[in-house]
Amino acid sequence: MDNSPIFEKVEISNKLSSIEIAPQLKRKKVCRFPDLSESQVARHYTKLSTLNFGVDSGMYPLGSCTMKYNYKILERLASLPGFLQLHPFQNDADCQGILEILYEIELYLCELFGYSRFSLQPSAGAHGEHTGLLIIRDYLKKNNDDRDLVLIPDSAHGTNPASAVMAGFRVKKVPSDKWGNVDLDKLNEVLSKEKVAAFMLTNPSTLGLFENNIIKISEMIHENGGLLYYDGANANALMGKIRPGDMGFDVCHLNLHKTFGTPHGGGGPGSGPVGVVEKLVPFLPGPLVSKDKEYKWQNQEGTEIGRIHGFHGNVNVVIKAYIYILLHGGQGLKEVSEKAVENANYLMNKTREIIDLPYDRVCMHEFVVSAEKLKKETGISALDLAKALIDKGYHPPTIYFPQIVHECLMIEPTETEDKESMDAFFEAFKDIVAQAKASPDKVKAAPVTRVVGRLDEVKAVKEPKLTFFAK
Amino acid sequence: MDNSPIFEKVEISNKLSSIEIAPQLKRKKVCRFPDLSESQVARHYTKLSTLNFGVDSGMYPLGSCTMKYNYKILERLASLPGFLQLHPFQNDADCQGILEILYEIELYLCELFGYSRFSLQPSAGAHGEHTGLLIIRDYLKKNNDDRDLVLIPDSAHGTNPASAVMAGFRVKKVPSDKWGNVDLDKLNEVLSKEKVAAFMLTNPSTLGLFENNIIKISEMIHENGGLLYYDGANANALMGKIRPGDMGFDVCHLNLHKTFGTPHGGGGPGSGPVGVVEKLVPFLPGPLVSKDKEYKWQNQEGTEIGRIHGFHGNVNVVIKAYIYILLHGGQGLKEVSEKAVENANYLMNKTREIIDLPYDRVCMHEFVVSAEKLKKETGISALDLAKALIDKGYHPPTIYFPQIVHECLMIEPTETEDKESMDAFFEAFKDIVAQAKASPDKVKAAPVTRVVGRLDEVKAVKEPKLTFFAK
Amino acid sequence: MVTLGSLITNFYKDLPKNIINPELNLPQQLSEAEVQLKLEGLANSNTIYSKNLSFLGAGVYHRHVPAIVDHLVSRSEFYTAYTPYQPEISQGTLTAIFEFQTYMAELTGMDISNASLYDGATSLAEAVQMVTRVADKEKSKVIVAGILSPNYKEVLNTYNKGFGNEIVYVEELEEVRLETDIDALVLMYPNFFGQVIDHSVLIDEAKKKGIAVVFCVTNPLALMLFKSPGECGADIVCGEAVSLGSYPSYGGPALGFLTTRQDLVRNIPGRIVGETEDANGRKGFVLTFQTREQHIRREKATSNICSNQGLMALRTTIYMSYMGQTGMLDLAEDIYRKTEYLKEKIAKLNKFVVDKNVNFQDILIYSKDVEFSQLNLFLKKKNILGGLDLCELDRSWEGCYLLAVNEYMKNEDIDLLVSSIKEFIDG
Amino acid sequence: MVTLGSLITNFYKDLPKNIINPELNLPQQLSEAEVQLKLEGLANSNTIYSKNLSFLGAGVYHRHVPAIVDHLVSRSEFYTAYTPYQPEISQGTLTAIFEFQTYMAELTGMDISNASLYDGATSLAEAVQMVTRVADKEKSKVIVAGILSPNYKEVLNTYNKGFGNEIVYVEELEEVRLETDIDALVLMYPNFFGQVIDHSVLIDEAKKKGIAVVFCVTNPLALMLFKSPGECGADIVCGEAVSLGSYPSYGGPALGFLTTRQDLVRNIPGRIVGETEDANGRKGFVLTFQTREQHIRREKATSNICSNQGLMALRTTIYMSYMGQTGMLDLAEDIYRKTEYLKEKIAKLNKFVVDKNVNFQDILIYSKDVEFSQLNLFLKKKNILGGLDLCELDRSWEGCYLLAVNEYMKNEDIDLLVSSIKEFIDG
Ligand SMILES: Cc1ncc(COP(=O)(O)O)c(C=O)c1O
Ligand SMILES: Cc1ncc(COP(=O)(O)O)c(C=O)c1O
Repeated sequence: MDNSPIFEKVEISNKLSSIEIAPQLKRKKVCRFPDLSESQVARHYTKLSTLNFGVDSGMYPLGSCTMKYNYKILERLASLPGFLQLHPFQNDADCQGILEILYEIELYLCELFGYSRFSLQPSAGAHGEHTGLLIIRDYLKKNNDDRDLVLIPDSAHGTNPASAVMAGFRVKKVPSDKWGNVDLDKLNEVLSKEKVAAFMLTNPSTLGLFENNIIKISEMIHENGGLLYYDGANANALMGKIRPGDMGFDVCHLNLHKTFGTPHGGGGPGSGPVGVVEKLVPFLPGPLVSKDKEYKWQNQEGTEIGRIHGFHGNVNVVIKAYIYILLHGGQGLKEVSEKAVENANYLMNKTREIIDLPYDRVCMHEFVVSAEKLKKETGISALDLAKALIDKGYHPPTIYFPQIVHECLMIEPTETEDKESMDAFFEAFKDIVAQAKASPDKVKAAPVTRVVGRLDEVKAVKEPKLTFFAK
Repeated sequence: MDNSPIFEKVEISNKLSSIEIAPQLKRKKVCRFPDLSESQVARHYTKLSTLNFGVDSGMYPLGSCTMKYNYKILERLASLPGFLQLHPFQNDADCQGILEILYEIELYLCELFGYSRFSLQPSAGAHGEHTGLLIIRDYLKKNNDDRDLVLIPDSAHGTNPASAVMAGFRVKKVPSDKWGNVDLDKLNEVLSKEKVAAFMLTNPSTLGLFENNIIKISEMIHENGGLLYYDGANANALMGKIRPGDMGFDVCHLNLHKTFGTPHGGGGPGSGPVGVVEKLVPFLPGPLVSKDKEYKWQNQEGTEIGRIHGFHGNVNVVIKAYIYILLHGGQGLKEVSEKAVENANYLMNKTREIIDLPYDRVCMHEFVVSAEKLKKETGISALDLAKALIDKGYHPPTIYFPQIVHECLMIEPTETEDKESMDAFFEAFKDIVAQAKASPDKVKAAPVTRVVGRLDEVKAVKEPKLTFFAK
Repeated sequence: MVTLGSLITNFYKDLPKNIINPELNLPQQLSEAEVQLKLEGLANSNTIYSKNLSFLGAGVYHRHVPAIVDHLVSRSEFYTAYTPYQPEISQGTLTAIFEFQTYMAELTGMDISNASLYDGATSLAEAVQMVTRVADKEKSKVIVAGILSPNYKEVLNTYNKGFGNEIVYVEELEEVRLETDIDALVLMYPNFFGQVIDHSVLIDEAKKKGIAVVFCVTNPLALMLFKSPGECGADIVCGEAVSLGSYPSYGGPALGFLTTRQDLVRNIPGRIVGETEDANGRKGFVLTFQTREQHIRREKATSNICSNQGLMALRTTIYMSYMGQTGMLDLAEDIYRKTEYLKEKIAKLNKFVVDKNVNFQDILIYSKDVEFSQLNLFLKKKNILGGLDLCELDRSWEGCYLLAVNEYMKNEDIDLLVSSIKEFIDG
Repeated sequence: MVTLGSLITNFYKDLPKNIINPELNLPQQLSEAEVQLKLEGLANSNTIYSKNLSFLGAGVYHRHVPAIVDHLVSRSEFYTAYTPYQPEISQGTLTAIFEFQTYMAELTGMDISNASLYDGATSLAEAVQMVTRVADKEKSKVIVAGILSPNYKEVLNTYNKGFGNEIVYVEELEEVRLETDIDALVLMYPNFFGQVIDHSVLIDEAKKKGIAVVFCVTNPLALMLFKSPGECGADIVCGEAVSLGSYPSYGGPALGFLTTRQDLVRNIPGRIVGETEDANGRKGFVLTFQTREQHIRREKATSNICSNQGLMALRTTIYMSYMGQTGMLDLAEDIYRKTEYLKEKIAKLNKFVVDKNVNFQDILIYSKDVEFSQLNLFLKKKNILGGLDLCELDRSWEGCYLLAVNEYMKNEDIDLLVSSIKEFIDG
């Protein structure tokens, strides 16, 4: 099989080191690693790569993931030896180039999103949330404020509640109204009853909708004495258009690996910088880069929450985002967002012809549709549609998220898709919906074009086999 | 279609430059180039790449082409900016690193093949032949010798006669005997009748066989006053085992893109250095690298045939060959050859069970089999077998070359193939031979797994369409 | 060409009018050629030393990254893909992670592994919180024993602000007291000073008292030679694998890992890949035990991990496959020999005390007379990247200096370092 | 790991005993890490200048290579494949070459193109021999008019040793006499001095006399702005395309090309790809007109070309697709403007005469007072790569100096060059 693990390829040898080491320190258990030629390794992983699908393979409209094209120049330049070979314990004098980049991108992010300072340490969006909430935690603590509840909308990403708990908060959901906005009455209710530390909001929401009442919400939270947190994983719609800082968000994290075109790596590395308004700056994890005659790392004065990463975060990803910004410029970034929104609306307005659109509004960078009715009629679920799209040569949209829309498919074309490819995607989708009605069994059988068909996830848990040698 | 040319993708724009240029100099014909996004370009060529097959895709036993694994470190290091960015008109002081490499690899090649000096200018094997024969031409001319005939064995590669003619020689074939060796009687005959300038020999021959009478042949040619030319495209069997210089070859070209593991690039760039014995050194195309306190380019004293390349040949390929030599060392290169020969014999001894082996001898780096009998019995030709192997996931062997073996398949596994992959290849081959007997129509229909089936080559000539816009 | 036509639309009509389209002070767009020049300039403003003269280690090593690793991860099917949510179209990534889990489990001598964590420091923090889950407590009490990186300690403390466990740091192993209320004992192996210490007595005691044993490994190559954490009795192993196939890269992206016993699988933070099959019995790989995870379990998840360090895990997987058992053993032995060689040479210098412990790659040196920051400046003039002046990280480590060897070094390079140090101290 | 087990066999029993297994003085095997260190050292022994301060051109330019080009050609399916003999398994390469042929035909304004030749110099030699075939003669008589690279001239002469054509070089265009026995007129466009010359009078005369017109183009970017060879009436166009997507790379690998009229297809040297279809009517691409080639026609082939410069052709194809018509036009205009700017600035200097012709990228400068080799050393101290001291190539070009601009340069960079030259001549 093409997806056989490399351990199947050859006999495992049984060698142990013959070097002289005190017996009580010496390893006795053999590492069952295969001994292969470079050619064998090349063929194995080249083959594996062909079982994958990347943004260069075709349209990848995975909602909330912003699978935009990754400019190759990012890879080339971030891989210069002057960046890759730098040791994190080298002194600042040796690191002026990289420090300049970190300094400058922080300025750019502050300007673009409306914050006083950013920490670049968090390694991903969730890590940024965690950091941001710890900042809020310490800020409240410093002010002897015992607020301990974090509110999240019912459409929130799973990392939000998980991060809040990791930062020591309790969590409570706030429902959305029928327009996908936060239900202000419900918000009022909980604010009046609970000690709300912060409200974590994604705007545009994970429904791809702009929160109409954001200014009102901001006032409500702040009047209540809490803080507003911006989950900036969905910032691709708003660059240069509106700034979370201006909307009233006190803390914000970004996903550079989404909005700033750095590749997702099959699951990271990402980068999730956290920006804060002035009053929260002292709590940012140190050190931060400052510029005098030279660039240097500067620790804050004992108020910071402390490091959230062993060194300075996923620096190489940050370099790529820096390049992305230079490649576009301020005006170009704005055009990115406008085009992302235009594309999403274009595709939404086609797609609604064939499947239900639960929120009939202009969308931002993405939109959700629902297969609920289709499923009732034909038995074909969002999952079935997703699998059938694979056979048409597409990566499926995100499915079953956000959880408040039943049989949800969340579609995000991004700005780097062109009209032809969106049209082709729509035609494929249309074919599948037609087939769902004509011969649903065929759709249920999908995918049939890949190395495996649908995999038994229950068996994976019931009879766990998590390493090759597990019996 | 996945193999649609990029010109189909989008509307071609009609722009001309608006810059001020004198009208009689100004271009008026529009270049019909598409304007695409980087993402579109990435997807197009990524898709095209998947319609290809490289040595990392699987076994590639293309005889006479030495499709060995290409170590990735060659690409990394030859692509250092210090090599890629160097301008060929920079003065020698700026180029000491590259000159050292060119100087050293020349020494290594001289040692390994038994020559006084090498020119690294020729860009490929055929280019090397051309160069070598021009050297012979000028050498004879200098000696007022009017020999004008080049002999080649009937098994010779097509470039040999073509190069000989380009160098101003006439060409005559010498037949092989039933062992695949040069027919000495016939050789004698032609030597006594004709003014033979040189005999071009490939040894091991393109049959994969070592020329048993090489010492004798060398004596015959030299006694007759001619020169012996070594087509070193097949040197992978003999590194460190025996040297063409020691066998009596006066001139030799190598294919670095075969023996020295540099990639073939889908048809170049290659590199075909030419080595010569002492008396021919003055005729090598200049300049050559010399070493004093510094390395420098040095022209010969007016005797050289003159440049054969605009600069110094395919230098970047030469760098890769240099790295290949360092990675193996002298002993390692010898082991490469031994393993290449061992592999070819292993596969030959299996393959003869299922198809005719016209020369029943130990082979060198490759061997030929014949489908003549199979074709008589089943109608299945060498071509059919080749196409059927494609459907089994292999690149086919070379077919219909050398021309002296009917329905010939020429198989060269190289040293980087392992036993398992050769066994699997053999099993696939065996299946096909069985199928040829059981249901030949299926074999005739192959390949069915690729983007296109067998293509109509006659139509390609009769209704030529050589560019996208040709009507 | 990065060109996107601008457009006029009313898609943004819901945005508050007073703050829409702010004037921003951002750079002008540059062409790819301009960006290339600029970044080359910035890269050149960093000082890079020849790798055979780079003696800085302390958890991040100048280890050779085989070209095949860079080549394979640069295939866009790998590096531009998302987390493998749709398994049928992601078997490349999933199979590779399954291999990664196998490699890490084998190397650490444990049953199972997750798919990666952000880095070594956060893996330690996650491991400590995993102890709390395993102990089924609100908060646990943990002893962190031995020498650990101050950065790791700081990250552990930051994370712990939200967790509220009781963490006791005991630098001197002799001073560790395993009271009955302790839930876990965390050990460094090799520790931040490169010391490989036999913890068997402490571990025996912990085992007897039902205290979980956590190993933190920041130089996993050492495990090729030294008793694996599994053999030592570890319940959880966390650490850093950046030096197996990735670059120092100024500290990130790195590669946190976590391995453990099969029965603790539901307590693991982060992604896990498992084998299963399709309806036709074809084997395949999926993300599994997802009910631990944030997107399903939300506030009850074992961690908030979503994107992890997938590509780094792929790098390590390819690295291990390329190295093989033989290559890994040879490399570990080579490093060990060079460690010994450097120790021997330094021991002959006046004014220096060399560590008496067994060391691997990192070597602790003590001198009360040498200004290490000055020494490093002196070495820089000779194009040598000196070691780590430990007192810059922790004042209590005054007089301590940490040097590391690597595979690029020949004995001559080490001799050059030692003679340069001698030249410095001789004035 | 490059390890191949040694073995003892009798496979070599046919080899002459007295010369088998010679003792050879060859280097020891190095590990990949060792090779990396060594090659990095060698690469660093070459002097590389910042691209915006590299004023050397003369047929090879510091032109930006977009990252996408390197990325795509590094896919092993492309760069490790052989010449596409088996079309069904090589549609990637074949489609790309078909595109290459289209791009080159469009750019030069001709009907058809081959799949590449070794380099510009050999393409010129092949073009001249093609004239002999077209004229259906044993040997032809050819005038090569105008300024050409001495290296090209030398290669043409070397090739011609075997061909025996009569080649007359006429540097001054006014001195060209088109006698009736002439078979072809070869023109340089732009020529070696970067001059774009209107050859229409000469060409009209040649056409009238039935003399074939060959254009040699070493900076094909110029054709975006200037009349294409096809518009000028060329029958054959040869030249060098290394600067469209490839690196200077010390002169090789480069990329020779040849385009011509449809009716001359059977006289073309080298590979050609054509479109056709399979039995099901699916379009596909094959190597075609193979009866011209050595593997079929042997001694009667149009050329001995077998391996050509396939990967360079792929690079150019991707480059052109990335640039598009807009990108190519913008770049050509940018280069033209910078050429004008540099000419203007140099013209203001004392002691210098600047070319009065239209120039593209390369600029000829004349001074009888300046030692250009000294000037270049002076510029090197300022990290500027100066131009070409032409008398080093041809003594008759004493006092001539060739500078080239490139897209990395800003006006400030050009100003810096000019002020540095001024500083040098002012002493
Ligand atoms: C809205 C939202 N928030 C947070 C995250 C978490 O980001 P990361 O995967 O980088 O941790 C995601 C990622 O999918 C997201 O879509
Ligand atoms: C025996 C032989 N000679 C010469 C050549 C020509 O080499 P190249 O393609 O590099 O011109 C080849 C290539 O196939 C060959 O096999």
